Amino acid sequence: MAEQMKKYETPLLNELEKGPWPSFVKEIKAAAEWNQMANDLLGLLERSYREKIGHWKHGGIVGVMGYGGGVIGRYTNLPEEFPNVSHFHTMRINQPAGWFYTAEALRTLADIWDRHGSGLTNFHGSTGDIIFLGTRTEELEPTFAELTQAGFDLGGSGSDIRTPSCCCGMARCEWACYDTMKLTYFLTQHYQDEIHRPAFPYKFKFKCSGCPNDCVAAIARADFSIIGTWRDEIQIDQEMVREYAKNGVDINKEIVMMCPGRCIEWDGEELKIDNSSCRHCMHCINVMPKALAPGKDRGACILLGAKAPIVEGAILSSVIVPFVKLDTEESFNDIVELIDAILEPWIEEGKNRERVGEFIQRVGLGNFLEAIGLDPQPEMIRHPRTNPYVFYENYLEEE
Amino acid sequence: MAEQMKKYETPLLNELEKGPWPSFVKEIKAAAEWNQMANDLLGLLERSYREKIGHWKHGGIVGVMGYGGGVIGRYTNLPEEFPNVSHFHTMRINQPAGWFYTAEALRTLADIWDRHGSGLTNFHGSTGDIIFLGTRTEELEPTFAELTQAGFDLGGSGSDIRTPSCCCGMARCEWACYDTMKLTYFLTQHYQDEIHRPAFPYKFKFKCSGCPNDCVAAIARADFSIIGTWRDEIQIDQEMVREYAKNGVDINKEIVMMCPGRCIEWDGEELKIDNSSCRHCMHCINVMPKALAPGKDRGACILLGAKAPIVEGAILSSVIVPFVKLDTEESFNDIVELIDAILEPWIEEGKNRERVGEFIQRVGLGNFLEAIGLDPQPEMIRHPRTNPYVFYENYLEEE
Amino acid sequence: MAETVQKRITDIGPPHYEKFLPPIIKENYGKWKYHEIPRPGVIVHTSETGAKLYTVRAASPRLLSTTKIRKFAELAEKYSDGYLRFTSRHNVEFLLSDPAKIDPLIQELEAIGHPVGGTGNAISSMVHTQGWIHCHSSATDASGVVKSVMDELIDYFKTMKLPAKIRLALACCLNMCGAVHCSDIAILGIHTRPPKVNHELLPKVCEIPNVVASCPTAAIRPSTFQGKPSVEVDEEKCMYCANCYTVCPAMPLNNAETDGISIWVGGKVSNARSEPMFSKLAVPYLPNNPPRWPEVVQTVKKIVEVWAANAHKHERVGEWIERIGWPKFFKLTGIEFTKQHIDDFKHAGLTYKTSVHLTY
Amino acid sequence: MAETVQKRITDIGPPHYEKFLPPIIKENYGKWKYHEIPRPGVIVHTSETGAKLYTVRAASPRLLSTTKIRKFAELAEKYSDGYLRFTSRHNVEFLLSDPAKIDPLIQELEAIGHPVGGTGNAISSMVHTQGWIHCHSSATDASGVVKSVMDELIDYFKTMKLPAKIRLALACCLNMCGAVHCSDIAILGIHTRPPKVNHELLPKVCEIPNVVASCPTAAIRPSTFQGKPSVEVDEEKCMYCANCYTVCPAMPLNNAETDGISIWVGGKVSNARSEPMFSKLAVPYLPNNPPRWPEVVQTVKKIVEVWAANAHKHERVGEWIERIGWPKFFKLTGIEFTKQHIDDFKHAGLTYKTSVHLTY
Ligand code: SRM
Ligand code: SRM
Ligand code: SRM
Ligand code: SRM
Ligand code: SF4
Ligand code: SF4
Ligand code: SF4
Ligand code: SF4
Ligand code: SF4
Ligand code: SF4
Ligand code: SF4
Ligand code: SF4
Repeated sequence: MAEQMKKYETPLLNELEKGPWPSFVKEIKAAAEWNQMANDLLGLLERSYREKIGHWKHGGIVGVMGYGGGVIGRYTNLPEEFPNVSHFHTMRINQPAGWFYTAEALRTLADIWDRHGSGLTNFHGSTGDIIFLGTRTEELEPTFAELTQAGFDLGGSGSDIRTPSCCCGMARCEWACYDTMKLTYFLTQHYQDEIHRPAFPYKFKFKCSGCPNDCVAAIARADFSIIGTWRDEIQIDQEMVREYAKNGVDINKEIVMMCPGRCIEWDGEELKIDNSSCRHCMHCINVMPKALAPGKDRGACILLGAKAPIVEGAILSSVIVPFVKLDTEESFNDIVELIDAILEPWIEEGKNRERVGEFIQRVGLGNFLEAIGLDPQPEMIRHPRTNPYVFYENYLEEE
Repeated sequence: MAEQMKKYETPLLNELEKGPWPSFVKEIKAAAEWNQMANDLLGLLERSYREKIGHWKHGGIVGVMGYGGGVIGRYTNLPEEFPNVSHFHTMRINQPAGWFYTAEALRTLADIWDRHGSGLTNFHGSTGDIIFLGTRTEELEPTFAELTQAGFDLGGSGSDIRTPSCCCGMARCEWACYDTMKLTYFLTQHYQDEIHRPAFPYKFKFKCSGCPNDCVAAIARADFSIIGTWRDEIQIDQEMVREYAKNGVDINKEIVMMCPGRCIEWDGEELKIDNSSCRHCMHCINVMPKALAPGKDRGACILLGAKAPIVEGAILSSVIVPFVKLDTEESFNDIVELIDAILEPWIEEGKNRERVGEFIQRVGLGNFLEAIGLDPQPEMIRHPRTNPYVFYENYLEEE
Repeated sequence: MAETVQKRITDIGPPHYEKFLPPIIKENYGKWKYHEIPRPGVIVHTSETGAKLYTVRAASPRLLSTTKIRKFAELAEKYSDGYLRFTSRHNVEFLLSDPAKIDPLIQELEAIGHPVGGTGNAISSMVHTQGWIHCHSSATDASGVVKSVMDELIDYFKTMKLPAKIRLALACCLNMCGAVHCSDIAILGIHTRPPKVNHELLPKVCEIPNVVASCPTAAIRPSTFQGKPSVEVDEEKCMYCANCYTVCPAMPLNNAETDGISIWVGGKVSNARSEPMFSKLAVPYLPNNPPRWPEVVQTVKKIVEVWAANAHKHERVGEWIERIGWPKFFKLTGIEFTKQHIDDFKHAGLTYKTSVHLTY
Repeated sequence: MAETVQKRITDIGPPHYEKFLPPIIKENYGKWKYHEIPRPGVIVHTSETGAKLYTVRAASPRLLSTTKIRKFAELAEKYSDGYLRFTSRHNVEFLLSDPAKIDPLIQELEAIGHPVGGTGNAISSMVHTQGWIHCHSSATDASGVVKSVMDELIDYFKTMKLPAKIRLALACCLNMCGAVHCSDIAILGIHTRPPKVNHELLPKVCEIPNVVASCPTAAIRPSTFQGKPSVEVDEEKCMYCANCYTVCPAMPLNNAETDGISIWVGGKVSNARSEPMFSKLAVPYLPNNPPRWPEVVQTVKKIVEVWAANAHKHERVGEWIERIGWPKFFKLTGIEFTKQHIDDFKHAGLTYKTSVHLTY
């Protein structure tokens, strides 16, 4: 692709090469030195900066053979002036669980993209995919072929299961209550068809966090949120606690007073936790990682329904399974069973562009639980109803 | 009224004469000894207990000349069997502010009611009125005449201003931040016409509590809730604080840890309060009334909109004026102005049977504030909006 | 009654309260400094001036005969210079300036069946409503249930051994005249069947558009019955609020077999510590079982005792539950958690548990 | 590319992560005991086995050229045996087993313009989205705003002197791909004018029923324009969510003059101490002012600094505001409180202040 490059003046963008934070403009220019698409992107972006408006059109449906997802079609509305971004589709490549790479793997990806695209990427997209940022329709299939040869595959887009993601978990964190990367890989492989071939009312996302710190924001960003937790006593090393106290942690102010379960006592010698009132918030552990640790009976809490505000307002996932062990193959299969049970009524009765969280709010959590065969549990709610408008359906059968 | 009494067997009600709590059945029987209405009520009630169902019909409109409120019409659906309760209307008599009486006043009321009604009453109804429980239509006017002669008047019912009520306040409480009884009397007198002649979309209630303990449940039970509070420092008698500590109050556990403002410190010697974070909840004062007291710059917070659940769900009053002084005639008149400003849009645009709280939720607090000419203040809300659906109306004018 | 016809007096409002205030209150109005509760039912208010007012509080069934009212008047004259008041929870309070008269007054009150107490960390009288005594709308009786519950809990009225105040209230239908929606424990009369439309009566006494509009769940549709205009109810949509009955007598919901009582917990009104809270559903349905409603009495008692045994000092029922979590509440009380506890009304989604703050 | 056409491979999913884990992680997988943060950007994880893993975290613009990717690969080979990862906030992390290599790596990273930090009580990279670089829907750019804000706040990335973590995020339209709805400080691109219907195009490319259904406020009605079917928008009802545009290209909202940015505060995701919270509106509108968006930068900086100066240790922005109350937040930041802050959407009533828990 080394033909003659058009040279764009970019006074506004040049401003963004200055300053200590790494500059995306420098990145675009680096690619623009040799890549026509990147070069036209630079020109188009300067234009947007000048006019304070984007220059992209709605993307039509483009993709690779046999897949419905994984590619976001994009075309500029100024194709004459910027012919090399007349097509500028992005490809979503399913990242390895936990976003771990080797230098070699990164180079392989870079080489493929240099052959077929803009030379620009996102590491990563906010769902978790590797984003190959911008190429032409005819390049999609060859890129895909090389990716799969190299052992990579596309992620989700459209109304399908989206690329699952997870925190680094047991690979690099002492607090992981289950193997987030293993479960994420398992689910990703199990749902390959559903990830690649949209067949749902709308998107459906998985995120796996190893503990209640929720480092992948599962509760806010995934329809199906798996968050690690424990059931038994917090592990305490009293010696270390005293150590922290000596080194200036004000245990009463910073921990006792801030514990939401109000279940910690500190007499200057010993830290007592009434575990029966512990809310598993992680705070005390976070502040004294060398002294405290989650218990030994570990597993996860499963929550359902998170989404962004469009269109009925944002929703956070809510508890659907208060605690589940995740240490066996069966336990992974049980998760799949649960997911399938959840997908079924949603796929059948969900409206077009209705996320599962919106669906549950429409039909009511109680009815939804009946539909998927789970018993109502007080853990699923913040508090029981305050309004007296209770349905006593039983009689409908009776009579 | 001393003709021959019908004798009713009341095996079920007799059960409720037993036990330590004062028995309403004994009260009914006391009246039934000489009063035909009370006697038939006894029989009718036994019948309800046997059949597990009430025997009253919807009340038609009955009342005294020129008033639309103050009387609740009531008729039994078993007039043949219980002719003396074929009519059984209640009269609501506006109680003296704070529910204070003299023996003489009580006797006057009792005498009037013996001449015209069932000899049964409620001290008091749950809005606050004295309830004369049950009489015939033709007795209403004469009863009313005697009441007014004695200096009493009817309270509200129907879609009008309801009988205001208040806590005993300055008459018998050290925490009263304004004169609840004086304001209640003032408002009651000012709104005589609106109390007696329903002309609103629905009922409108006032309640005045002298401090945030809210001993008349104003925030839950009055459309217009006036709750005393203060703006300056809590008054502290450190000597007394130590006294309480000595006498067994665990100040850290019972007060410091329970302070919602987290603004109290106790070193065993001195109690420090960061008044700038005090939420004016009263807790510390409640626990140590001899040591602490509300500040000296006292007034009230005004809240709007409380109601029971029918039909969109219960509503608690919410802040409409964060703080107002109530120590002058003008300040009382300002309250009246505020009330009138609130009533106006509600009377004009409120739907039939729509309480002011429901009205505000329908039109939106922001629009309502504009309508009554108050500036939006952050004190009026729990938190700003979480949804991004903001209206930028300004341009509607601009363009 | 000759004189009463002479001239007609209206809009005079209630008598001015000052007429009814004892001298000690007039003198110390706004000057009270602090109070003490030396024993259950007795509150001593001390003024800046040093003056002391002794209040003796006695239980009342709220429904009083004129006979009893005269009795109270007599006691007031004998012990409190003729001055007395009633409270916002319908107890009667005698306002004494002479402490020597406290004991004899209490003896006499107990003797005539009006126990003294209800102060401080106690169970005070239950706010309640009319029930079968006067209201057409009631799904249960009020006074009888209150009497049965308070007979069982009397000990908590006469002592102050509870962790905090606990406010009980009863309303005999969803109109909630007892304002039970913010009570520590609320007893609520409920219908559990849709209205039975009286097609004969309806067109005569009701505005069909109003009836249709009255239904929050849009369960009521206009229809015709034997040629005459009427309404029909989509029973699947009805949750028995009785709002239609309130606006139209031809839609009664009262039903001897299926009316009953639901129990609500954890509400509060005061701003002390936590903000005011609504009561939440604890038990969806208990049968109407007069004259003593044993199921209701035992359920309320159980909740009171579990709370009393587990709450921290000063923790109201709702505050206690917030600390231990609702799952623990159901476990400790043995109350079954059902689909009916899960909100399905307007803001239901906001009641789902959107965190992993759970106790195991 | 001869080989690629041979056989078509599909549905293989991503490579197995184990291929990419350094030996030290394989050996200590699930055995980590605790971590320390000896200096900003360096995290040391110690295993039960005593093994230590040294993570060096560097800033990334997220938008990376293949050139930079090769550079990272080269650094990884030089310092961390070829192993590296990226974080959920798009920083790059080098996974070292030899502590001696930490300093030289940091020097080289700083040298190529990738500052090291973002750990502990710091400002880490901003989660953000495509903006003018790739999305048709954007109301502002993403990368440029992020660059401008982070240039200003860089000191908080490179140190750990803040009271707690503070998470910043940006989304360029209400779709909120950056999931900014739970961020300590969120920057949100907004349209402030209704869509301009392209009546020519609409009937050709859109299903009118879908367009009508897409509007949450029912502002869109079917209509006809010069005989052809189209839609019309009741501008008074429109709050510019752009959902109609998402389903129909003929309803663009983008507007160079009136598009802009709103600022949101107090959200969080973690369960630490408080439950997860949504972000709340702080500033309804700031202009799009490229290339450096000074109004946005200064507003964000002001909020960060007021929080840093006033919060208790460990208090996230939302927790701090809950303690001091919203009135204080507006007072301290000098941000004006307006009608637009008051919720008027579905559950608005529940955001009104129903207590007297106020500070004065
Ligand atoms: C690429 C990415 C932003 C980024 O720069 O990282 C992205 C880009 C788009 N998102 Fe997104 N979303 C991306 C993550 C998200 C997230 C965050 C997440 O997944 O954790 C959310 C919020 C969480 C959620 O799912 O609710 C998100 C919520 C949306 C929504 C609103 C969905 C809703 O139910 O509220 C839309 C609108 C739609 O679906 O039509 C949307 C739509 C879009 C579209 C396809 C625009 C459109 O309307 O068709 C954007 C294409 C931009 C482009 O041209 O490249 N995107 N989108 C992210 C995907 C990359 C990846 O695969 O890793
Ligand atoms: C007598 C009293 C109950 C009692 O035993 O004390 C009462 C009795 C009735 N109330 Fe009430 N309400 C009484 C205080 C209340 C309260 C409590 C309060 O005022 O503090 C409330 C809850 C607070 C509120 O206003 O929301 C209350 C909320 C209702 C409602 C529901 C209103 C709503 O907007 O949700 C209705 C239904 C209606 O208005 O049609 C209602 C309707 C009724 C009716 C008139 C029945 C009807 O549907 O027409 C009852 C007449 C009963 C009878 O035959 O005697 N009553 N009503 C109370 C008035 C006595 C007095 O004047 O002192
Ligand atoms: C007499 C009465 C006001 C009146 O004008 O009638 C009254 C009087 C006092 N209240 Fe009250 N309250 C009265 C109804 C209420 C109510 C309303 C209700 O129950 O419907 C409340 C709100 C209840 C709620 O939150 O649901 C109420 C919440 C309080 C509180 C806050 C308790 C808490 O911790 O939440 C206090 C403070 C305390 O007791 O520590 C208080 C304290 C007091 C004090 C100590 C105030 C004082 O210094 O005199 C008075 C005597 C205390 C006592 O009874 O133990 N009063 N008090 C009412 C007596 C009702 C009764 O017969 O039992
Ligand atoms: C690397 C990463 C996970 C990953 O697989 O990528 C990660 C790693 C760690 N997180 Fe996290 N968190 C990571 C994103 C998150 C997120 C998600 C987000 O920001 O979008 C959250 C939720 C944020 C929120 O609540 O809005 C998150 C909330 C926490 C918390 C809770 C903080 C709090 O008090 O609320 C802790 C505990 C702590 O830091 O004390 C924590 C602690 C940690 C520890 C100390 C866990 C450990 O023992 O290794 C890790 C290094 C700490 C550090 O960065 O200071 N991590 N952490 C993510 C790094 C992002 C970055 O580049 O900065
Ligand atoms: S979510 Fe928990 S387990 Fe996962 S990285 Fe964060 S702190 Fe570690
Ligand atoms: S994890 Fe949270 S709730 Fe549990 S003890 Fe620690 S601080 Fe308290
Ligand atoms: S509300 Fe306050 S002032 Fe009034 S009686 Fe109760 S405690 Fe006293
Ligand atoms: S009144 Fe309440 S908030 Fe204020 S200091 Fe006392 S306990 Fe704390
Ligand atoms: S609660 Fe219902 S039944 Fe009871 S008095 Fe009020 S309206 Fe009548
Ligand atoms: S009872 Fe309530 S829900 Fe049922 S039909 Fe009547 S108004 Fe509608
Ligand atoms: S937030 Fe909006 S504009 Fe930005 S990438 Fe997502 S859809 Fe596009
Ligand atoms: S922008 Fe949103 S609110 Fe406005 S018309 Fe389109 S869909 Fe409706």
